[in-house]
This record gives sequence, C-alpha cells and structure tokens, in this order.
Amino acid sequence: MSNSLILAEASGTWPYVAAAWVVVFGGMGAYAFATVVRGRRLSKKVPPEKRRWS
Amino acid sequence: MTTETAGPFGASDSGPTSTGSRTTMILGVVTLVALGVLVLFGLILSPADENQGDAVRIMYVHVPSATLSYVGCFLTAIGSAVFLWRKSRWWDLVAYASAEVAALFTAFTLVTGMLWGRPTWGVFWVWDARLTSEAMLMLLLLGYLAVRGIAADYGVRAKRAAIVGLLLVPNVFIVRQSVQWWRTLHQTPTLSLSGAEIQGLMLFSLFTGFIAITLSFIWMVIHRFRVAWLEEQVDAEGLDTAIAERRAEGVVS
Amino acid sequence: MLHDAWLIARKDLKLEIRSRVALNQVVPFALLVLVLFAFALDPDRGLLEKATPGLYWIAVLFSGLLAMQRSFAVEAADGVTDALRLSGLAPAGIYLGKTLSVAVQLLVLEVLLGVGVAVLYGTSMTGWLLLLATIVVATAAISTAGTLFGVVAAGLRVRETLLPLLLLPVLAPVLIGATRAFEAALSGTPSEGWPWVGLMSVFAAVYVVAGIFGFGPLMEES
Amino acid sequence: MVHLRGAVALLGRFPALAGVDLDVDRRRIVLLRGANGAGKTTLLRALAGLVPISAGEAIVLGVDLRVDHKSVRPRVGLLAHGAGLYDELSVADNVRFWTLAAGAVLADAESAMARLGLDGRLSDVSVGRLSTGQRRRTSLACLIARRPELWLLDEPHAGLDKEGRDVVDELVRDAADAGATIILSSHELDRAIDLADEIVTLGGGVALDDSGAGGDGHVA
Repeated sequence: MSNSLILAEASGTWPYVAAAWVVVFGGMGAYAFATVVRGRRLSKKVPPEKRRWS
Repeated sequence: MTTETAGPFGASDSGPTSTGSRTTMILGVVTLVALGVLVLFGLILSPADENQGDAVRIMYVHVPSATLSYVGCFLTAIGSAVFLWRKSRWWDLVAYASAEVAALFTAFTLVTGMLWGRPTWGVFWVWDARLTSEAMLMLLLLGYLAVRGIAADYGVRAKRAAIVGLLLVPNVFIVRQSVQWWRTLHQTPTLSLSGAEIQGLMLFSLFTGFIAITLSFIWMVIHRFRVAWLEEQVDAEGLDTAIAERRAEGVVS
Repeated sequence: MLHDAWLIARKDLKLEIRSRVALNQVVPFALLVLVLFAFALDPDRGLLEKATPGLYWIAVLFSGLLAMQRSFAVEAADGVTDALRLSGLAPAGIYLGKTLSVAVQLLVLEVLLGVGVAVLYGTSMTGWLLLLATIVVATAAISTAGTLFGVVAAGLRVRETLLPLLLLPVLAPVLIGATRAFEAALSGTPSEGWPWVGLMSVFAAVYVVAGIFGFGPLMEES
Repeated sequence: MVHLRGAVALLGRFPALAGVDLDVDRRRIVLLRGANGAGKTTLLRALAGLVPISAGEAIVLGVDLRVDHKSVRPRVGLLAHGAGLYDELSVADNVRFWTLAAGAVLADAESAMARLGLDGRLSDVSVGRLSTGQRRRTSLACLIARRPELWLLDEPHAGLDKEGRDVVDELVRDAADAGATIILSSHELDRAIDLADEIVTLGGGVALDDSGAGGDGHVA
C-alpha cells in the first residue's frame, strides 16, 4: 500500500483526529444524557426516602 | 423541573426527581471544566508529533479510554466478588454500572484505535496485540451484559452475572497473555510514539486526558448506579400491595 | 465430593451411550465441518494443509459446544433440576462429574476428528508427546469452562444463544494455544508449543477452582 | 416437624404464599386443599427448601428455613408434577441413581422398585417410553428409596389407576406408622380425606380460617 504518502501529509490526519474526538465526546454526552433522562423518569416512581442521595 | 437543564452534564443539578445530588453536580461541573481544558491542550496548544503529525492528538483520548476500560472491568470483578461474599446488592449494582460504562469506553478505545490506525498504518485494523485484546474485552463485557439482561428473578440474574463478572479478571489476563504471545511471533507495530519520549505539552495533554476522562467515568458510573438502584426500587415497590391482592383472592374463592 | 462426581459422570456417560445422540448427531456434525472446510479452502493450493491445526480446533470447539448444550439439556428435563437440588449431591461433585463426562466425550470426538484430519487432509502426525499433552490440557480447559458457563446459561429461555456468546470469547486463548501448539508439533519445533500447554493448564486450573466454588450458588433458584 | 407463621414466598414478584400459618406434628398425614393457584404447589416446594421464604417464620424438621433452606433437602421427599427422571435411562438406572445420590444403598432401590411393581420386565425400559402412571410409580420408588422424614406429595393420585392409588395410600400409611410426616395435595378428595388426619384449605396464598390450621381440623 502506498499510504506512506498519507503519513507525510499532516493535514490529511485532521479528519481522523476530529472523528475520534467527536466519537468520544459525543458518546460520553449521549450516554450521560440517556442516563439522566432514564433517572428522571424512574425517580418520579420512587418516594424520596428511598433515594438516599437526594 | 425545567427541561432545558437536561443537557449532557448540566442535568446534574440536584432536583427532587433526578439521579443528581450536590456532590455529583460539583463533580459534573469539574468534569466539564476538565474536558474543556483537554480540548484546549489536546487540540490547540499541544504540538504535532514529528513522525505522526496531528494523528498523535488521538492518543489523548485513546489511551485514557483504554485504561479506564480495564479499570471498569476490574471494578466489575470487585463488585461481583463483594456481592458473592456479602450478598450486598449495593456492590452488585456497582458491578453492573461499571461494566456498562467499561463497555462504552472499550468501544471508544476500539473506534479511536481504528481511526488512529488508518493514518498511521494505512488500514483501520491490524491484528495488533493491544487492539485485539481490547476487542476480546469488548466481547467478554458484552457476554456479562447479556447475562445482566436476561429476564429472570433478581437473585438468579445477579448470582449468575456475579460469577461471570468475577471471571472477567482471569479471562482478561489470559486473553492478553495469549494474544501477546500470538502476535509477538510476527512483530507487528503497536500504537505508540515511534521511539520518541512523550514530553512537555504532549505529556501534559495526555495527563489532562487521564484526569478528564477519569472524572467522566466516575460521573457516569455514579449516575448509572443510581439509575440501576431506582430500577430495583421500582421493582420492589409493588410488593406490599401484591401480598394484599393475593390474600384477597382467597377470600373471594 | 469425588464419590458424587463419579456418580454423575457415570450417569451422564451411561445416558449418552444409551441415547446415542453424541454418536448419531455430534460426531457426524464434526466430520461435516471438516468436509465443509475442504470445500471452503481449496485443498490443492496448500491452504488446507497450513490451516489444519486451526480448523481442527474450530471443529472441536463447535461440536464440543453441541455436546455441552446437550449435557445441560438433559438436566433441564421436567423436575430433574429440583431433584438434583434435593438429592443431597455436593454441587462441586456435580460440577466435576459433568466436567468429566464432557471431557470424555470431547476426547472421543478429538480422536475421531484427528483420524478424519489425517485421512481427509493428509496430515502426517509428528511430535506425539506435544500433541497428546495439548489434547489433554485443551480438553480440560474446554470442559471446565464449558461446564461452568453451561450452568450459568442453564434453565434460561435464552440458553442456546447465551452459551456460545459467553463461552467462545473465553475459550479464545485455548483456541489460540491449542492451534499454536499443534502447529509447533507438526512443524517439528515442539519447544515453541510447551508454553501454550502451560497457559492452558493455568486456564483449566482457574476454571476448576471457579467451578467448585461457583456451581453451588449457580444451581439455586434457576 | 413443620411450623409456619405468616410465611411469605415469592415467585419472581408474585407472592405465591402470602403469609401461611401451618403446624404439623410428627406422624401426621395432612391434606392440602384449595383451588388451582391457591399456593399448594409453592407451599410444598417451600417446605422442601426449594423456594426461599422471604418473610415470617418457617421451621421444618427443626431447621429454620430463613437461615438455611438447604440442609432440609436431603431429608425430605418431594413428589412433584415433573417426574424428575432421565427419559433416556431405564427405570432401574433412574431409581438406582437417585438412591445412591441420596446416600442410600442399592438394596433400598431394589426393594423400592419391588414395592411399586417395577421389578421384572419394566425395569429395563427407558423412562421415556413409560406411561404416565408408570412414570409416577418410578418417581415414587425414587422417593421411598431415599427414606425421607417428611413426605411432600403434590397430587400423588393423579395419573394413576385404582390399583396404583391403593399402593400410594398404603405407602403413605406405612410411612406415617414408621414415623414419617406426610403433607399431600390432591384433587381426589374422597380418597384423600379418608387418608388424612387433618385438612388445611389454602386460598390466595394463605391458610383459610375454617381449615383450622393450628391442628384442630381433625377429620378422621
């Protein structure tokens, strides 16, 4: 493969860097969001004395 | 509660109907700041590597994700062990929450590893020892989560999951060892900086990455734990009424 | 405990001999896999010859999976699970007994597959000591882990799909190890194979201990 | 022998037993009665230590089930709906296996099979080929070979012909005379009421008042 060209060409790597960071930050954000939404929906069904952290 | 606070991290403000608390709100804010600092140093202030160019910036999220995927896996094994030993539901849920978050970080590690591999080696995947081990860790965690997802009584599910969770650690060691021996016969490249020491701003960026990603991990495990806790409570809620209804059946018949 | 293990193993093997399911279904399946590999990898180009150790162990693993599914399907019959719990047999003994019976079935399967490979793929056997040691240790590893995960999946509606998902990633090191050890033996460099035998022994030891202590809790309330 | 106060047992989230009171003395024969779904089967399984008691008091054969529900198991004999037999093994192999598993000797297996008419031609037949009644007899043979102190029989008369039912009744009476305690459920009320010393009626997961769960509901 002649991909050594890509190695030399620094600007060609930016899309990969951006994609990697978007995956990690986006993934964490989406997971956190989903968890918080689930938590809120469930919290309504549970009396406050059983939510020890509140 | 107003809905516009429900951003990814903003929702950690402690309301009466959320998994947030004062502590996690502070933790959430600190995490957000750390992630901001990570973006600043990782993407802007740190220099490009001499050999790898800007691709090195993937390292600042890849390496901490990989480390935390193993940390999560160990936490699951510890939680499982304490659950089996003390019958503690609290630890069982710790095991569950950390396994799920660990699976998320394993996915990050795999995706960022492939995105790093493409500009470095020219292909998304090579059978690199570390990447392969990480892929096997993903499969092991998916197995654990499959056991968590079975439709069965709490006791049955928790016990079986705990045995599988406890075995994660020996499995990870044996898998890593075998994959390493398997690959060293062929001398393939490993994702790392070629020879050069990581220094100065690059080292600091990596350090920032560890802090920010670790804080995110802790925040996620705590919230996932609380969701699992709430699920347990919702399930247990109806028991008193169920007993009353059950007795009423007998009076009618 | 050993008395109970012997009782269970004898019962399982007697049952297999009487029912002939292993002989009539699992063994033909294993040989079928060998033939399918030959179709997939053109036998004239030397690919088959190079891949023989890997194909052999893949065939063992998949047909062994059938034997393990069967080993627990037998105990899932109406009321048998309860009867086992009431029986007073030590759970560790049940675990060891089922492991032993699975191991014996695997050994028979491996011998037949070995003959199949020798005949169908024209493999010439060398390095007998390493081959034998690999077979013994790999069989121990597969049956100890398979029996433990078999009971994890037992009694669930999803057991047929859950067991491969749990077991195959865990057995990946055994597949690598057994394949490399066979390659080493067949290529006349046995010294490269012995570390793998050691690794698989550690694996088997871990699972024997986990099975002896874990089987009791797992048998409850399923 | 058996002492339950407010015993609750859950099947998943469903309280199959919702606070049962039951006292049974040694050598007694107790009939459990009640509609389908009243909790008879769960009660028998709970007494065998198979279903954990999650609230109330439960003492069986001197063992507190809430502390330890396993150690009573080898001492009870449960005849359940499921035969608990390996279809592919012969009658004799099945009875011998369960007898040895319970720590008894082979002679017990042989005499149990003879008692239930399973010696001779039937003993070599695979259990999968037996009729319902013959399977029931095989399960009973496994049970008596264990020599349990507490017999828990779930519908022992079901699927048996008249001769088989007579054998069951005879076995139960002999066992009570020999010092065992028997709790059985049956829909053959005429037959079972003659057999029983006491009757307990279950409904909605509790022992109903009119049944005299405290031991004053004597019939025979």
